[in-house]
Amino acid sequence: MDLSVSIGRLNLKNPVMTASGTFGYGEEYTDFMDPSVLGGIIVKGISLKPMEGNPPPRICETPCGMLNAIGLQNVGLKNFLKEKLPYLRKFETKIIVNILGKSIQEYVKIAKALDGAGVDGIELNVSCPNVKKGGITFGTDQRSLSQLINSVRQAVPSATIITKLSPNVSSIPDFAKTAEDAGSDAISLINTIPALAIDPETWKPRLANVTGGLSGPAIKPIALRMVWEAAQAVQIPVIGVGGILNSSDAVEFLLAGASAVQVGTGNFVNPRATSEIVEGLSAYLQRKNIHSVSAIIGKLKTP
Amino acid sequence: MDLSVSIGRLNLKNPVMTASGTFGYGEEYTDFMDPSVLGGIIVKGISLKPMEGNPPPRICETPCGMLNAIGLQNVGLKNFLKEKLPYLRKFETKIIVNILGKSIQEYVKIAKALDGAGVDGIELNVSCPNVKKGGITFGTDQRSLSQLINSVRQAVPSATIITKLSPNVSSIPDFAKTAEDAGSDAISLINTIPALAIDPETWKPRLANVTGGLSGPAIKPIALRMVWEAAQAVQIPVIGVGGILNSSDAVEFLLAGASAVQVGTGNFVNPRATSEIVEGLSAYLQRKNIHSVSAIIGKLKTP
Amino acid sequence: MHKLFTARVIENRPVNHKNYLLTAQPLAATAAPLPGQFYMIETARSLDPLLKRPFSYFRRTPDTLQFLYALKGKGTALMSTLATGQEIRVIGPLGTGYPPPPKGTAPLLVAGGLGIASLFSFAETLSKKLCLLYGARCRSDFLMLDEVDKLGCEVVTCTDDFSFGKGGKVTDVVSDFLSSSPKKRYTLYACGPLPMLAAVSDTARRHKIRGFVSLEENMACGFGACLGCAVRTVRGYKRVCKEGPVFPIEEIVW
Amino acid sequence: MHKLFTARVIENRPVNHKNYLLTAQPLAATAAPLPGQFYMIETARSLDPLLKRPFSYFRRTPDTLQFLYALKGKGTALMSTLATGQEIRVIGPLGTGYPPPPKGTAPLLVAGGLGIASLFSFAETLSKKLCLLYGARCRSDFLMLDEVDKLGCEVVTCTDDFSFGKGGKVTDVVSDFLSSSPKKRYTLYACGPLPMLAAVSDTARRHKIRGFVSLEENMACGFGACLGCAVRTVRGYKRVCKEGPVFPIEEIVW
Ligand SMILES: Cc1cc2nc3c(=O)[nH]c(=O)nc-3n(C[C@H](O)[C@H](O)[C@H](O)COP(=O)(O)OP(=O)(O)OC[C@H]3O[C@@H](n4cnc5c(N)ncnc54)[C@H](O)[C@@H]3O)c2cc1C
Ligand SMILES: Cc1cc2nc3c(=O)[nH]c(=O)nc-3n(C[C@H](O)[C@H](O)[C@H](O)COP(=O)(O)OP(=O)(O)OC[C@H]3O[C@@H](n4cnc5c(N)ncnc54)[C@H](O)[C@@H]3O)c2cc1C
Ligand SMILES: Cc1cc2nc3c(=O)[nH]c(=O)nc-3n(C[C@H](O)[C@H](O)[C@H](O)COP(=O)(O)O)c2cc1C
Ligand SMILES: Cc1cc2nc3c(=O)[nH]c(=O)nc-3n(C[C@H](O)[C@H](O)[C@H](O)COP(=O)(O)O)c2cc1C
Ligand code: FES
Ligand code: FES
Repeated sequence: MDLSVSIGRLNLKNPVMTASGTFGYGEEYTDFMDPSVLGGIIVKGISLKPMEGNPPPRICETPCGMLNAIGLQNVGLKNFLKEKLPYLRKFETKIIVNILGKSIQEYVKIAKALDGAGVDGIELNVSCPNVKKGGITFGTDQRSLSQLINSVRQAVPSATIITKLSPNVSSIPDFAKTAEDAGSDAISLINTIPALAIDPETWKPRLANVTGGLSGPAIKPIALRMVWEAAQAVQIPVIGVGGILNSSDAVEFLLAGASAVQVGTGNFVNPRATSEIVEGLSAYLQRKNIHSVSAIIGKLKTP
Repeated sequence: MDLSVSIGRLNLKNPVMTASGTFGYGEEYTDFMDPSVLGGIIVKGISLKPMEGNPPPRICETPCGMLNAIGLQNVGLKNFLKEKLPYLRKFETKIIVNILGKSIQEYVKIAKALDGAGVDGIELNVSCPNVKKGGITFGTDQRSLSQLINSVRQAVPSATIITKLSPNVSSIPDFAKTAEDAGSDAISLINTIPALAIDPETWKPRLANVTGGLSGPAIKPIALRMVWEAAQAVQIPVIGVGGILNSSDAVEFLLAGASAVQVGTGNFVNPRATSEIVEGLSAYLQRKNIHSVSAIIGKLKTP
Repeated sequence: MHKLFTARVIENRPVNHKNYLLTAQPLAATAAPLPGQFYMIETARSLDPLLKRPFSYFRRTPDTLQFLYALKGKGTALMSTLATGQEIRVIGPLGTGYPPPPKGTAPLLVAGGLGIASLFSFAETLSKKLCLLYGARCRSDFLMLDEVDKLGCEVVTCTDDFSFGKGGKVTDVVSDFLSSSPKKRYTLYACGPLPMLAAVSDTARRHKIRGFVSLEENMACGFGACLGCAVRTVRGYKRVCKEGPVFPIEEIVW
Repeated sequence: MHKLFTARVIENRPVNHKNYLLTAQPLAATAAPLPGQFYMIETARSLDPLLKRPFSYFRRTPDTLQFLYALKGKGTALMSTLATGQEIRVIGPLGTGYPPPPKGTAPLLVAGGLGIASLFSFAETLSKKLCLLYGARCRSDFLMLDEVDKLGCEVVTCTDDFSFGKGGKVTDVVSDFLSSSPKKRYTLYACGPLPMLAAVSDTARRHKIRGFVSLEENMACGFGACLGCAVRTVRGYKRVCKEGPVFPIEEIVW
């Protein structure tokens, strides 16, 4: 059974990764599974300086989903390189670091440092406000997005760059193409969808930050549609994220055209989800008498 | 207890309406409730000519939601006026007709005929492709949207026009303002979100149309965020739609700034949902010792 | 009469490896169903599954309704955990029933597997002059055979794998049956998997007899409001839940 | 040891109008919990509720775990319908437990209402020299009083509405208690509603005694991965599920 897939120059032993922000820096899951069985680990978004995050409550549950407004809490680049990366390196899997910044310069600095430290890939979280452009997020403005990717591409020419697309746009194919044209090796989608929940008793929002990002099974059909649209628009690999809980969900994304998948909220529901998905994919292919996972990528049968 | 609210010149006895496409033409619900208890009925989208709709399967369930690709099946303007409207008129509630067209001319024709027939309001479904503009939907292009509303406004100067916004945009406030500036009396949101579900066994999409619109509780947090954003951007009334099942959901939308709500998928889950929401709202206000529903509209307490 | 009602679970037990029989007691007066009609049943008090599921009623006693159901997906899996005493919300009876056979014709009922769930109550209402052809994949797939025997009518069973009754597909058995009794005029009533219904309809056409089939389609509401359960007929799309689930064979575009 | 395990429901019964006691038997070897630790419990086999819910363990027997829980929202409502024999997935034990009292101090446990769920097992492990102040809104809100009596330690009960034990809030009772026994040095352990914890912490500070509080916050994972359960401490945000739920009083920024 060949589960391996390629994301740019990166070879993953299987298409199952963890989604940024849902797998800590790897430490928390060793009570449940061996992270070395994964195709890759996408690390929580790293910024130049440590960020303390939002006040609580930071999360709440919604129908078949959850909202989060963690506020990008992270240890910052320096601590990550010193304290977290050496630990992550012990797992036999690819380490991809999700990064974020308020300006192109910040992204470039982080990317260079990480590339120098030898991480396997960099995922650009572009749902952050671009302070230079009056706060519009990189992810919803094609020009800013293109400039950002271009600059990072030039700064780390040989790194594997994955651009994580925002779902908050009218036309995913346009943004997918923008990422491809600007030199991204792959795109991943979707990030969480901005959302709101209110307590009808107290009249207050359920999150201190008022709005938060919706994730989980509730958004799976939206993510799947966007992955399908994106995969038709670009040649570079597409990584599917959004509501994946089990191998059957993962198969849906592969059929829609994803070369790999990321599991986010699913890790909270079942901390063994990712390793069960690796096993489940293998069993699925065996049952279908298919010898390589790449044989099902994009094979959705449309009329 | 005063449950009445105003939508433009239209006075609703309470803020609870049915969402277009989920209440038939009223006939199907009389086994369960009395439609006269409602603030309003929004009729299934009407086009100039009858439309036969999409091949089956047209619907499927997803986590806490459902996809539909009915394909705008409807009896057409003429049959609606002759066969359906007289029946609807028997209920003591406002009748608002959701309309759709492939060109501005089509919308204008339908709006004029309906206005002439004395319906209480017109809701513009702008999620349809504008054939003149190469198929881009009116709802995701501010210029087309503005022209459409302007033209309908001029054609039926005294009609109550509600523009139903598409959720498929980066910035809901921009589209809300466009609708206000172009002369819409109110906006309603959200329509369904484009989505996809795949059968991992057959490799086929679960709907014959491949993609469909996601509705139900899964999308409630997204709808609520958009309603909140829209309500802050415009002066005209906002009507909240998306995942409302009960009065507590309705209160969330009112607090977020909606002057009224529409119930869609909730009618399928519980065909008495709308009338129970009317009762539930009344009980809620009584319990909170509030005498008028308008006193809670937009009262979300943000930090 | 209330079409939306609460019912209390009286019994919910497996009848074989993948089928259950649910007996529920409506807690309010409800309309009497006609054979072939169905109910929308809440399978769990949760938003997932969100929608009720459609089930033909298997049998009605003075104060209960019985449903025979197969474990298919998440709705029926949760349904199988309903415990005695639990309350569920139900909508029904819905749709059209099987029309009585026209004068001068004998009813020929053709059930494929779980199709018996919908045809059983129809058989109960007919005089014993009917004939029931009941096919299943294998011996263990037959449901409620004891009850079927008690109907007292002519019953022909058959299995795809020759493990019980006649060997062969029920569609072939129908064909043989009609060929071997050419004098008698029949009205056919069929319920079962779609390919079986298509084949049986074809046989009926060839033998120039009238007939009715009970169809299934994904349903959101079950009472005609969503237009989700469309089936293509010679007169355009019709709603399985409202104009159906029972349709004249000649109306369906296969 | 497996922190993710399946447990079988042995018993699930109401203990009063809005609280239940769940007894579950882990089906695999699991780590022994420390008093103050908690478990994440799957309340239903459904995607709604999606996330497991955090519960302190009330008591551990050689082969079962007991949880005392209140009906709050949809998760606990579904949990209350779990039937004997059903299997649920559980994660735990999680978080930090109550640290033992430093030498030379006597443990003073302060439980507000359901706070007893987390303090009971701690009381069990302490020598009988402890004192437990147990407050509730009214007489019928006390939980497991029989079991508490069996602890054999000094127990002071009080009710807000003067219907049982001392009259008045447990926070006032703590204050009185400390004022009336100024010679003895105590270490305070408190679990209960947030306002109670804040008030008790204040009292502890005023009496210059050390203490620990068990906090609650919305949780997605329960094991440190989501950063969702942040609580503000003097050293920045900490995770209730990992660095807590038991925190030294002086660390918390109220
Ligand atoms: C008129 C009618 C009568 C029926 N009578 C019976 C009966 O007596 N006994 C019985 O066992 N089954 C019957 N069925 C089929 C039954 O409704 C499905 O097996 C059931 O809905 C499956 O639900 P699930 O959640 O277990 O499966 P899932 O596959 O998880 O269901 C997913 C979705 O598909 C829909 N769906 C799946 N299969 C069907 C289907 N065949 N028809 C309609 N919707 C479907 C469900 O409603 C749901 O929205 C009938 C169907 C119809 C339309
Ligand atoms: C460490 C810890 C130990 C606990 N021990 C117990 C116990 O022994 N007995 C008991 O009855 N309760 C305990 N609770 C509280 C219990 O977790 C909540 O009452 C429960 O999660 C409510 O779930 P629900 O679905 O019924 O309520 P809902 O209000 O429907 O829950 C909605 C959401 O809010 C979250 N939530 C609501 N209240 C709380 C809360 N207080 N803490 C964390 N998340 C919450 C839920 O996880 C869920 O995501 C504990 C909480 C924590 C953090
Ligand atoms: C608690 C939490 C924290 C997250 N943090 C990040 C982050 O730091 N960077 C990022 O790009 N995405 C972040 N995400 C988004 C996820 O990586 C993922 O795109 C999203 O949750 C959808 O996938 P899911 O439905 O499987 O969770 C976070 C999601 C959650 C739930
Ligand atoms: C079966 C179905 C048919 C619909 N038809 C229409 C329609 O004709 N016109 C329209 O504007 N919206 C239509 N909608 C969208 C609903 O009016 C509503 O905006 C959407 O479903 C979100 O609300 P809900 O979550 O309460 O269902 C339809 C929705 C469903 C589920
Ligand atoms: S199921 Fe809704 S119209 Fe038939
Ligand atoms: S609940 Fe996830 S970190 Fe605490």
